[in-house]
Amino acid sequence: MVTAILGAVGVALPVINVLRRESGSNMFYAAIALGALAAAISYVVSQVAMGTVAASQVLSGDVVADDLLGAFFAIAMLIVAVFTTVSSFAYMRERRYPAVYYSLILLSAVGMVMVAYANDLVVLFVAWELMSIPTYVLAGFNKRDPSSNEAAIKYFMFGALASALIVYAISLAYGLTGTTDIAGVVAGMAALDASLVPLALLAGALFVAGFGFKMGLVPFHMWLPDAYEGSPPPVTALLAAGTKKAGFAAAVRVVVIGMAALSVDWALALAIIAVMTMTVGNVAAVMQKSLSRMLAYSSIGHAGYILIGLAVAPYSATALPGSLLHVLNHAVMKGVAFVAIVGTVTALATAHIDRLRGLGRRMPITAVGITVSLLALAGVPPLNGFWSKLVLFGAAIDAGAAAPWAPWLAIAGVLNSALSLAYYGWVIRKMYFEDSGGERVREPRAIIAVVAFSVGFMVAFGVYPEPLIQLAQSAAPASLMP
Amino acid sequence: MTNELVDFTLVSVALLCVGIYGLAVKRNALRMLFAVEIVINAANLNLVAFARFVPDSGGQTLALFSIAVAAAEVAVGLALIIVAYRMYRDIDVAKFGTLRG
Amino acid sequence: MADPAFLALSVLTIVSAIAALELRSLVYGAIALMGTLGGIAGFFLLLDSPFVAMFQIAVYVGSIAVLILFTVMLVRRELIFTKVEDPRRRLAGVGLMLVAMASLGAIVVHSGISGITTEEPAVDFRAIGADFLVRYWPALILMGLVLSGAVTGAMVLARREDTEDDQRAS
Amino acid sequence: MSVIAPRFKFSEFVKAIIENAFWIIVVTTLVGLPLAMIVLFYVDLPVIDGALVTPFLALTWLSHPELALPLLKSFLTSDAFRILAFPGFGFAALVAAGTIFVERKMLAKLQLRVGPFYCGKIEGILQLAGDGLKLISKEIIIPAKADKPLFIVAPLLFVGAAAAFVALIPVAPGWVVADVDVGLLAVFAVIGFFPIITVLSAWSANSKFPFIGGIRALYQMVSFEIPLILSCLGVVLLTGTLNLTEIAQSQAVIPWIVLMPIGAIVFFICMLAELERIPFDLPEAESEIVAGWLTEFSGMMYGLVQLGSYVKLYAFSALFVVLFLGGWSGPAFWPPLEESLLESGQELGPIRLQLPGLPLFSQEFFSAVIWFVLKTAAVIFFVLLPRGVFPRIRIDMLLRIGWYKLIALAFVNIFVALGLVYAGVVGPGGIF
Repeated sequence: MVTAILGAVGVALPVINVLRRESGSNMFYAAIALGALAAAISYVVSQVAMGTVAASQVLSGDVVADDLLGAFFAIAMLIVAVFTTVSSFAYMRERRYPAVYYSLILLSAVGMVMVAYANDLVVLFVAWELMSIPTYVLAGFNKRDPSSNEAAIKYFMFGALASALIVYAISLAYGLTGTTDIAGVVAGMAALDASLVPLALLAGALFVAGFGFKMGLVPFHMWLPDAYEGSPPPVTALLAAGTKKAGFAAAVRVVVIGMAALSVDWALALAIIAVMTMTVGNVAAVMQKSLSRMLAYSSIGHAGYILIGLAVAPYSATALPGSLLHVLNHAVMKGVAFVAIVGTVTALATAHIDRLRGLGRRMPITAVGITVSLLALAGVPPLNGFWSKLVLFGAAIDAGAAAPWAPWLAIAGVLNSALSLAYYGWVIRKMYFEDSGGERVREPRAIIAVVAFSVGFMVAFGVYPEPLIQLAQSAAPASLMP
Repeated sequence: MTNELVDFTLVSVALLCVGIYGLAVKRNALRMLFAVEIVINAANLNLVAFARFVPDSGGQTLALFSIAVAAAEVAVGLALIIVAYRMYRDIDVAKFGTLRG
Repeated sequence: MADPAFLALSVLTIVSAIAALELRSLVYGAIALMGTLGGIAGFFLLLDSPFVAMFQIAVYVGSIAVLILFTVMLVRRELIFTKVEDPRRRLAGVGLMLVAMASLGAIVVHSGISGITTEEPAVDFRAIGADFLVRYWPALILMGLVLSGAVTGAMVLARREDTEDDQRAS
Repeated sequence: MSVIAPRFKFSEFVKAIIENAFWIIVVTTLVGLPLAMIVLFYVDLPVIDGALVTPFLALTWLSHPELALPLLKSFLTSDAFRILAFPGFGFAALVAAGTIFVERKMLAKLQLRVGPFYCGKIEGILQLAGDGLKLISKEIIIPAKADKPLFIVAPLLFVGAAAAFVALIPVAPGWVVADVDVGLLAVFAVIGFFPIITVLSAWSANSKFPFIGGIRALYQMVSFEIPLILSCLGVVLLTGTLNLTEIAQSQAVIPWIVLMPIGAIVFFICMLAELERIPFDLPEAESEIVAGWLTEFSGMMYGLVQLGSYVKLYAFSALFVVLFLGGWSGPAFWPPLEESLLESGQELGPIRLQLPGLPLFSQEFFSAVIWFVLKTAAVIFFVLLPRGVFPRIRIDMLLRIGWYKLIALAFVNIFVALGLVYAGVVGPGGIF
């Protein structure tokens, strides 16, 4: 249903463009795209609210599972897509081919949503490509900007390699179990002959590598800062908050659930990757001069936090809900941060931290948006980021009974959060306590809307997080417990 | 069928390694694209080989999808490379250096 | 034991894959890549999957190779023949490749899949069609979206902005 | 007395002949025969009439008509014959040669000229042989900056691809070189090679006109391949198979052109574009870019490319016949001959006319081939006709036709086919 709405509109937009025989009219296409996204999101939310969605059908035999896990990710990613579209109101004003731009955003959104819903490796792969290929184009959409093009080429090369590795991994999994159905793969992996286990491990490693490229896990993260910095900022929001989360959706379905059947120490491997990821991300973020590059590294760091949940998933019931919660929260937080960067780029043509001095006076609403999102990212108590981190670290400590290494994850996470608070605080200090003496700038209305919504979201769920935690708990598949 | 499954898998593994070598060493954008194609083909070979020995049609279906996806990917990649070539008059990735940090 | 056709094909495929990466001229590299793709199609024929084999040739040779050649030929002639790379990096790459090949090959050979042969009849390609329409129809729709997105995106990217304004004016 | 040509001496002439004969005898006995023996050792010789046929036995049999017939028969059913002669390349090349001559003569008549006139006295029917001899004897010139290996190989590849295309076309029931289950897909795979060969040869010549022509050919062929494939899908939908023989056999009642005229028209137009025929001959537009991608070819290389393109023309026309015109189906030409006529021959007064070993081919076969050739000739005629009538169109018009109109029409055709299937007109329980 969601696919139908978004896909039809996504294909229709360029056709309308050709039929209307004109360029410009950015608002027109943006409005159509926004309408489609709004319809899709309201459909998903109403389904969830009415309770017609099954709890978690990870192990069902259907090709596409209509379950809460998918719906949860779908909501997160559709919110991001809405952010991107709205912030593009301002960004695309003077640029060309708006119809294609919005149609690619819609197509990518379809891909992300279907990655979340996919319950079969074939559908997963095709949806993954549908999510990736439009974003390669979007990243290079500024054809006259060398950095946009460079970002796109880097992103494309690593993305193409990632999808090739995923096909290879799928081929191994298929060969070992004789089916592409995820449930069948899980069953097959559990009943694997001992001599085949090395191949199964190879498949798992390739899956982790393939998804890891998209998620920005540490050995596979080198493209990420360049791509995030070079791409047009609304697209960066989509990349950081959207496709990255889709990577986690795929990882939850395939790696965690599928490989849970392999009774080996994959969890420890994931934990090591998690610690490396968050440390590298946060340490590198300290040294950045550009706000978007800093946020890129910080999102590497957050990928590490989310990975904690995946790593301890077999040992703790709250681990996966924690991951899901942090996925949703991080989508909103990072989304609004990048949208605020869109604001500074359109108004001040920079995202450089030194040039943001006095932003609190020049663009007060944008500055509030950045501040609140940064605080939430750092996990300061009354905001939503605090709760998801709390759940995650709690799960890690909780898992200590079964896995002695798990509490160290929580400690690493807390240390990293403290580090991140330091450099976030530095940005906030630049914005509010230093003065550049510039005049107040008019802020784009679309960005004000996004900031208002998401600040509301972060504060509201920071004060009263129960519904979200409930939703995450019901969305997480429960069949995973040993 | 006189051939064993493991023969096909070995060829596929060899192609995978060649492709990854190409991606790691080459700095020419087109050659990196070649390398990606080689990796995808290695995976397709694996899929069809497994599908033949199971036997089942799922692997062939996925191979067909993957071939079509590769076509789409190459179209986008070549378009990006053409844009880069217009900008730098070069196709060497090492020379596209504007992002550092 | 493998038959001669298999051996010939595997030599062709792997050698031309290496040639595609190593030949000095990009045009010959592209031709060698076509050799690899054709070799893979030959493997598909050996595996009794003529449908996939023909699809592979039609798509890869008919569209991908054409696109690649077209791009190669757009590039300046000197660039086609220049090949810059760091020799140390390359040496490391070759070493890494050999190590990876050896270790992965060892894993494959020592795992349980060695020695499997099959006498069962191959799957009819009509089963693939049924698969497409009955089981994987969502993937088919998504595939359509992928292709349309890739085509529109690639067209927007590859369009030349400096000349099209003039054309529109005239 | 010229200095260049020395004076003819009869004794020298005889000496030369004897010397040559001496060396031929020596080389054959010492090298040729042992080599032949070694080769024969590895060749599986056929068994005919209970006798192992070695080349020597075959030579002796050939001098005796009664024994030669079974030999001939077994040769006619061999793979070599199929590939080289009848449904394969030889037949196609013959048709292609005929096409070239008919084209020149017909165009001349259309435009009130005489066309080839002198060669062979009667309406210039030996013109083609003359041209062939000329092309063979000419020097092959390779441009100094050309990429030599590619430049030399390209014409061969072109002919090879055309021959592979011919090999997939069934001419009569069971008479096809390669009877593959996915025949139509294989045809598309082969068609995909032509633009690549064209653009490679164009690039390798390292000259401007060939390159422009090659790029034009690339655009044209690639963009018309899509409607070409789509227009065939209707037939595939109705017949439910990709095997060309089965497709042809499915039209015993009614050819698909009656049910799907749109598809046939789209296919025909795409065929013209793929073959680079006027009005779509932009790749070799002689008034703009000399001869397009053929500019730098000379001598027999040019001849090979021409041969390849006319063989391709035959193959496309034959494919049209197979897909839309019912292949070889048609009423039999004459009633079947009596068995006794074949077995015991015909008494003609004092003598009895009889050939042993008949029949070589069945009656149905002859009927099928004649129908097939007639239909193909008709299609070829319609392919040739526009050259005398239409002007050449511009490249942007060509691409617009391909991308906007033909693809849309091809989809219309697919929906027509789907409608026919769902309405129950075709398929199990339907009328046809």
